[in-house]
Amino acid sequence: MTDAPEKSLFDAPPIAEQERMVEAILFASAEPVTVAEMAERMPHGSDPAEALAYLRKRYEGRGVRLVRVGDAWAFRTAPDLGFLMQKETVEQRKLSRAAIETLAIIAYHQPVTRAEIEEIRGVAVSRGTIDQLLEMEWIRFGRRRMTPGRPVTFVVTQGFLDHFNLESARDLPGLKELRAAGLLDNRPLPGADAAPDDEAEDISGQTELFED
Amino acid sequence: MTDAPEKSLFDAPPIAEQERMVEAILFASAEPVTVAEMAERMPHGSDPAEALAYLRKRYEGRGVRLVRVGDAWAFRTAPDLGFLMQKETVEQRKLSRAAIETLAIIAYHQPVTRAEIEEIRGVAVSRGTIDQLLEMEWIRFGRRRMTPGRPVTFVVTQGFLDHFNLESARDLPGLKELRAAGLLDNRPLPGADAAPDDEAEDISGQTELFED
Amino acid sequence: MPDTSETNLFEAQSVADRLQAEALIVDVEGFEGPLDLLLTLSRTQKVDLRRISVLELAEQYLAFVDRAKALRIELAADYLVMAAWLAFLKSRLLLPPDPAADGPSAEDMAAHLAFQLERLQAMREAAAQLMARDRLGRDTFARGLSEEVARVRKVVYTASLLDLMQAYARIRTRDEFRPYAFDRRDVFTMEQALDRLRGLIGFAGDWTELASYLPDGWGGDPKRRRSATAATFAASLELAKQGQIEIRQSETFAPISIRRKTP
Repeated sequence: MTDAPEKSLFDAPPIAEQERMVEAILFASAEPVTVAEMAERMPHGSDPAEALAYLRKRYEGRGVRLVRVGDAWAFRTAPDLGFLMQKETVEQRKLSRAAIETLAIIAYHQPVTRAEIEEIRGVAVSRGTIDQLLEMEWIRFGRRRMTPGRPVTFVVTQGFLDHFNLESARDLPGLKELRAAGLLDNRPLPGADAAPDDEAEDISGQTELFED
Repeated sequence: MTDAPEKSLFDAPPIAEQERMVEAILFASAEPVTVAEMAERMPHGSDPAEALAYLRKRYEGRGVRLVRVGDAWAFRTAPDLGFLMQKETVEQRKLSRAAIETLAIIAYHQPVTRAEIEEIRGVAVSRGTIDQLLEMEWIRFGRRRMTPGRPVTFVVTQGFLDHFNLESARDLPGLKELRAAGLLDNRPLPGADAAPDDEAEDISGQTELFED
Repeated sequence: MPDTSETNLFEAQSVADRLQAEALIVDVEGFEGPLDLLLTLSRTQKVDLRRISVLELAEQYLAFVDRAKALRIELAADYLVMAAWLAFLKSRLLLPPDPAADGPSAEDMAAHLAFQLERLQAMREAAAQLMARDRLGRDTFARGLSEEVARVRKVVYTASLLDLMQAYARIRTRDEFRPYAFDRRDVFTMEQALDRLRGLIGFAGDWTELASYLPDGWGGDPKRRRSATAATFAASLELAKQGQIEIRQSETFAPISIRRKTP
């Protein structure tokens, strides 16, 4: 063990061999694997990031593709071949309109508080909607907002990116246009500069009464 | 899709396309897939067996390979990369007190017999302790002692010296140096209130008996 | 939801109006709040949301609420709160601005409502685009036959030079003080050995090795073994002197055996 670091500088396998290793690791896993995890499993001195670049090229146009999911990588079948997979298709859980909209708002506005989601939709977000999205592991809690009451925020997960074939949250469709149009700004109601959060809280408090 | 069967007789996809299909099907399937099953899922007129032959060639020498399982086919990690499929977690543990004391005695008194170790420690040395140190390759058997019973002796190894950054066992600090470095616990045992320093001097004289 | 007696109220209206009204009424529970309703109403203006007439929208909304009231449909409170706010906004928009009034202008309020509608609409469209993407498990697929990564736990024992030296120092200092901390735990007295031998000798008819009379727990530790052996030997000599046992040894250093002396 003690002399490993010294040897490693010279003993990293050739890049073609590293490419094979990355290929095997990713092929074996159903979940995306991060570069750090690959490096941990490969011999010392390996450079999985470089190997990945070669590997991605190699699989271009094949029946399976190497895709990036956040800071991880995975093999996925090419989208044009989905019709072959009826057998594999998993029954997609039917999401309510409220859930779909809430998910989109979290993805485009993240990190976003519940009050902000309610402000955008103009209606209270039911607990079940958030719970469902959390359970599907498409959203998770982000940092607390440093405003009075320190509300929790929500952000989307790697599972969300994986499901919707997105490399990162920056690749959400139309994100740039929405931002340029100012539609992702958190613009408070004019004149309601005195604690807009409280107001939103009030409204949601009221509407809870009428839910379900 | 609905008109596919009519066109199929003439429109079997090019073999390169069939190869992609076979690749995707085998990748996504949880079980090995037979040629018949593939044919069922692919457009009419396809020849999965031929596509498989091409695909198998393509994966020769790669990190995964196409293997036959009974009369079905599946992707498997290349056998020489099996080591990547395990994640080694290294857990560092402190040596037990018995082991470290035994090791210290061997280092200071080598070559030393088991009976001598027991004599110095004042307790029996368990077989497990010696075995552990042998297994760690920190000690090894030395020459047999030329006394009745010809008991085996123990000495420390090069691995031991490497681990402790010693050039030789003679570099181990003596009792006086230990005391100078403040390592020797001068506190008298409970009930022993005689001047400890004088005693220690005496004893270090005594210990010469054990030195070689 | 509307029963026949309620739809009868609309009989005087044109069929088209009636259908539109029914659609609204039937859907009212399907609306996701007043903003959603406003967005639906705004579509009848057939203009870009940025150029929407908020005044017209406010009137449409208020008309909807009136019609719902006429049909005795219970509207949730937030729909009524929005109605009150829009009625207020409408009056502010119609009146000439009061230069002394505090707070945001009617135009600012109207602009904010238009922004909210546009933003909601944008999020709807984004959601639709998102759901239309190639999706894992529907269009793309993960590895079906995933291989588990075996976790191999390797234990590495470590010790520092300091540990080693401290251990050695500990052993040596323990030796130093041993004579002073006289330890009776490891001493087996001749009295104890005598008691033990007297109790046991009755059971042994034949020659038995003296070593087998050592007390339990005294055979391992060399110090304890020595003490017990010496005490037991001394006790056996004492018993032989008293004529209670016989002692024999085949040759020098051979095991010593004892047996009860038959009277």
